[in-house]
Amino acid sequence: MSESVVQTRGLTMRFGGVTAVDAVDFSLRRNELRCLIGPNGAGKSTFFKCITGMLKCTSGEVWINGHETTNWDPHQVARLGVGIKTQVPSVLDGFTVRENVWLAAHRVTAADGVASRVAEAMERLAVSSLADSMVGSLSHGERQRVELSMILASRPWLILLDEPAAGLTAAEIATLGHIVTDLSRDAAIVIVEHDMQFIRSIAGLVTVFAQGRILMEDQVDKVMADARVREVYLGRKN
Amino acid sequence: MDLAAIFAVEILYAIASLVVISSGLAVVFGMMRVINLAHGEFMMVGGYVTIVAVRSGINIYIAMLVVAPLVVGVLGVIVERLIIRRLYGRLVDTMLASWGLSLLLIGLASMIFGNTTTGISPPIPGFAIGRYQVNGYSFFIILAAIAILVAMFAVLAGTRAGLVARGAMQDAAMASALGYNPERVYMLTFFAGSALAGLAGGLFAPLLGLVPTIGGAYIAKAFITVISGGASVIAGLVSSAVLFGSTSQIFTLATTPMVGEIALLLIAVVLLRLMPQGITSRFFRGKM
Amino acid sequence: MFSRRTFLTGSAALAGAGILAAGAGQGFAAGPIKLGSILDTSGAFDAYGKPMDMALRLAVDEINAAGGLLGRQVEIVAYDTQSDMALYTQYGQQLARSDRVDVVHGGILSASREAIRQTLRKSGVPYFYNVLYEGGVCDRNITVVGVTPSQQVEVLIPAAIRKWGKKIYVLAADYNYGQITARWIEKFARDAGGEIVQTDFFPLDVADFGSTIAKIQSAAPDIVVPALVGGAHLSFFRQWAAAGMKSKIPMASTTIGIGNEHKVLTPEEGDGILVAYNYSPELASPTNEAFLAAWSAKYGNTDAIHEIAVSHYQGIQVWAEAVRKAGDVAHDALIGAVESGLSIDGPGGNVSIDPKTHHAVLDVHLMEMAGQKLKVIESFPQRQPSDTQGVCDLAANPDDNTQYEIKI
Amino acid sequence: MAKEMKHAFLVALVAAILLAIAPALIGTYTLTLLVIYGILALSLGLIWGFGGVLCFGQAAFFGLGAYAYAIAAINIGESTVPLVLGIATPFLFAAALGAMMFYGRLSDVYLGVITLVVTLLFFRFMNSSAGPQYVIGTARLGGFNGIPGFQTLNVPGTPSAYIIGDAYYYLTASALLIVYLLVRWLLASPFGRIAVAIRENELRVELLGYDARARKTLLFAVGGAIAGLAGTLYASWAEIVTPGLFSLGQSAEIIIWCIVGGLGTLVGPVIGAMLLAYLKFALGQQSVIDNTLVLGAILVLCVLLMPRGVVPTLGTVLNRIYRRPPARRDRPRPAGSQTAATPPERAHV
Repeated sequence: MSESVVQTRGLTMRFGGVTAVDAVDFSLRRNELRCLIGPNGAGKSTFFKCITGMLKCTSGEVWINGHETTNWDPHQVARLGVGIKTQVPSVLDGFTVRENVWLAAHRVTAADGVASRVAEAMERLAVSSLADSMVGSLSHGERQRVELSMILASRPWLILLDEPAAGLTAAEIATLGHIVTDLSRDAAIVIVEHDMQFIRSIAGLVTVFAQGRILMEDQVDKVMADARVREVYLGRKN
Repeated sequence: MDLAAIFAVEILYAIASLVVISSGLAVVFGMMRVINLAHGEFMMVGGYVTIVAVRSGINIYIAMLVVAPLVVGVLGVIVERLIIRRLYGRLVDTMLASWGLSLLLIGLASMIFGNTTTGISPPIPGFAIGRYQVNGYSFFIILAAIAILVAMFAVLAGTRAGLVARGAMQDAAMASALGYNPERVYMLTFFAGSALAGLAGGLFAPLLGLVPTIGGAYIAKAFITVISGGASVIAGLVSSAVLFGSTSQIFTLATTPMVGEIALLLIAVVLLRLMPQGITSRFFRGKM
Repeated sequence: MFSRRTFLTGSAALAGAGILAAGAGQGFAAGPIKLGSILDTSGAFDAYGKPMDMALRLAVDEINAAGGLLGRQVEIVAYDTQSDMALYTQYGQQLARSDRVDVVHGGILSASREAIRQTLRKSGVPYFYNVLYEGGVCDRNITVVGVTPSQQVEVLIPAAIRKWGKKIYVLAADYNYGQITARWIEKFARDAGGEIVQTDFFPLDVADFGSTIAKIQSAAPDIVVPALVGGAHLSFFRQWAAAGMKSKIPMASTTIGIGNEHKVLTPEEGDGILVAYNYSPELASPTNEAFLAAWSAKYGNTDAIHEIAVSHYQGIQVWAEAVRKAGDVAHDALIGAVESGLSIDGPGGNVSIDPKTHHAVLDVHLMEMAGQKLKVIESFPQRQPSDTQGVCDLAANPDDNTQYEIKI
Repeated sequence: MAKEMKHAFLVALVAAILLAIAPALIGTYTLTLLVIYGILALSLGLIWGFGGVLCFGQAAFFGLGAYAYAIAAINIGESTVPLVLGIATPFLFAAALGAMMFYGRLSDVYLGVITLVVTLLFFRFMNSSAGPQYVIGTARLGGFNGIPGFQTLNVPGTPSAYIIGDAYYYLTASALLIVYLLVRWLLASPFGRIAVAIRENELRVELLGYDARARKTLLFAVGGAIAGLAGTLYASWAEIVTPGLFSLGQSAEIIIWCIVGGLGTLVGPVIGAMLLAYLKFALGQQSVIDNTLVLGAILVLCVLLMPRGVVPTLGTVLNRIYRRPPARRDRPRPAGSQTAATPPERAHV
């Protein structure tokens, strides 16, 4: 228990008559890398939003690092040291890359350390060369990296990523794999993802969602070999 | 007992007048997500059209019920073609442009009619309920409100045109793929909304008198009623008109018209704070 | 017709709201005397203001045709305040500080008078307020040539009570005129043995009186007394008639007719309402006949004439008389003349100024609206402004600067 | 940051020179009003253009400042405390109103309606407060009459030393410059940058751990305080406060100034206010064409043809003439058009 940095108990989210997340108990250990997978509508993104505070759950509890964060607002969750990346890249199009990363670094760093923190975060995500470009003018993959660099600059110990590989080219996905592995040295990471290739590349423990519940939890290879998973997920997808 | 009856008539009248004032705005907002801040001035134009028509010898009912809606409807089409069409999807810009239009119309009316109160006498005599007298025209407004609601419901639910309109509003691409021209649908909807504003202006001209700036008194009420009602055109209009009309009138009867108006505004603030998407977002989801 | 600002004499070629105009004024003895006018000639109160403006032109034309005052022509510098109270202070300051006029005539609503009274007092520009009002203003800089409650309400309300009964329902405009007049109505009603069952106040933009008419019926008074003001309030009389109330409860009003409402309403809507004013075009006197003829000659017909147009006309005559008597337009000399027992013969009869209050002593007539006319029933000659006389003595307290309000 | 402030000081210097020579062309009495309107426009320009909050009720803060000043001036006499109250009252009220709206997650149209309704509430209340029972200290609210005859601004500590005429003009002009510089400084500070970021993408800023609601509330309150300062200066200029200060027409004009002048700039709304207020004044001098009509036409044309406003458009044109690449950063959009511009039935026209 003490090792759990994210834990949900009976987390449930209903929209009108539809139960998107149904009494989910979930637990994540410190520095763990975990993937959440499942077919469309399985509830994994809703689950993700309940943890980050972007949605207020109907019932159940969310605990992050010993705080009950049920129904907290996103900024409160973030203030615990959680870096969050939304499904659609959420960046500030009217700002330059440097300004975007500055925003992230400013909150967690003393004034004199901000510049070096920003430079370091941009360097690690290879966006330094774009530092003074407007984010609105960048490609999708570059914007994804800017967002990750913002997350890095806020120096989180827990990172929640919603479909980071969506819309990326194969080469970009490969890079993303390296980045995630790199990030996972300092932080626990939860990734909601569709792309099985990508999940394979980063390995780790996989939680499978289906119809709002957790279907199973295991190593990636075992999950992919499981008949039930094939039925609800791979069977339909491929 | 008779007293209760005339108070009931007054409350019904307050609700009905909100329906009449707001219906045009509700159609345009509900169907097109356009807030026409010149709505009050469209009513003002309707009022002047009625008075001018009556003074030039046209029967007052024809002037109110036919001439005013037609003239203002045509004005609406011109406005839609020239201004609104260019701003679809830009809610705030449409509000600002129509606000400019409202100032323009006020200025125009002041230049033509002078900044003076004019009026005509109501065409219906009062009658007695027991010992008490009631303004016959109040009943006329109540009937008109019912007729407007029935007509709106019939058109939207019961006719092909209404169905196409609702379809085009939900998904313009789909509608045009099916062979309907969304531009024409918008134009006709705006015509309908403007004609309703003209009708409302005509209906109130004999009761309240007219000045070029009278639209301001209408638009605030209509705006609050429609926005508080929320997305669904008829259910939203009726529910907020009932809520606002009855509370403000009860407060008015118990105290003064000012307290009534302040009560209306306070309720609107509380309501929007609790239900930021309007009444129908909570209770009538997905209905018309 | 649409002008925001009109210069009434052709010679007044001032450009740009007095921005460029400076210096001219008292210093140039040979130049014209500048009369500042500040009236709502558009907006909700234009029914009052336009005829007042016409009366002003007529009065000044007559003065100039007779050779002016002290050998100088009178020039009008006029502003239209568009029924916007905020514009009064603005234009009032402009008249006093940029245009440097010798006198200001104008202000219609009591709100507008109070907006400019202090500015003109500070600037030392004599101010003539020539409108029926609620009484009580005590200020040496102002001269009031209009009817006050003790002249009007004290005649009207007892007459109504004698005629119809004791229970009175008051509807008053919600600003200083209505608030104070309502209290005078209550006082004079009590003095005459009557009783106020209810008083309702209405902001000036209220136009829907349906609920009020229902409430009046539930209170079942013998008389309704509307002290309503402006274009929007006119709807009350239409709605009252439309509800069929005309034949049920009679009305006595302190304001209807002042803006020629009896000519805007139909006879069915207006007939039988009891009022009391200083003037009716029906008055038979040589002065009134001459006035009507002069008005007709200038404007074609006499339709626009109303109570406060005439009192404005009389106010200008009073001022002109004061100038003649003082032999000077300067502030102190003029006020001195005002306090010397001025008197003129106006269309509404003899008007003299009470030196202690700067208020007018004048005739008041009890009248009834009939066939869009004001029919005189009974006349009350030379009534004193006793409401103000009871609280104000400028001879004893020349520095007084208050509007006294009646306490009940 | 230093560069931005250098730019701001340059603008302020140019403005100071212009304001100093303006009395040669227009009387200071009129100029004072134009400057006060400039300050008022700046307040909405800040919260709308940089905070993304379209407030239909900026007139409420303007009127509240004016009334707070007038009421306090009647009770106190000396004008220093009333001046402070004229700024503090709308600041606190805007903070409360902002908290109510932003913590309720109201946005767009609904925010517009609430601010509009609150303005109407003030208007209605003030308009019906003529009775003797509406008194604050010794100050009667006066209803439709408003409150005349209060102490106008004086040299602090010397109630008899009124600041009037030219001196008052230079006082308001300095106030405008100081407010401009303070707002520029605020926007260059981290608080200002984050405020602009919230306008750009509120969710992202929240996900970085900033409390967007608290920050929006504070910015809104600062806007209210600036509008209150304008109201206070107005009260002292006009020597009367009336319910008309709370009218929808007043709110409308402030919005028009910002739209015409240019959102997302500070100079734009100020210029828009001064130009249009002068235009209105000049139109008021003639009788050929109604000035409401002209203002309406200007607003319609601006929305259709120049949605970014005069100043930014002029900037672009000048840039093109000098063949310099556009150097402006954070080109802002009117708040509503980015957040509210995605109705489900977005038309294909």
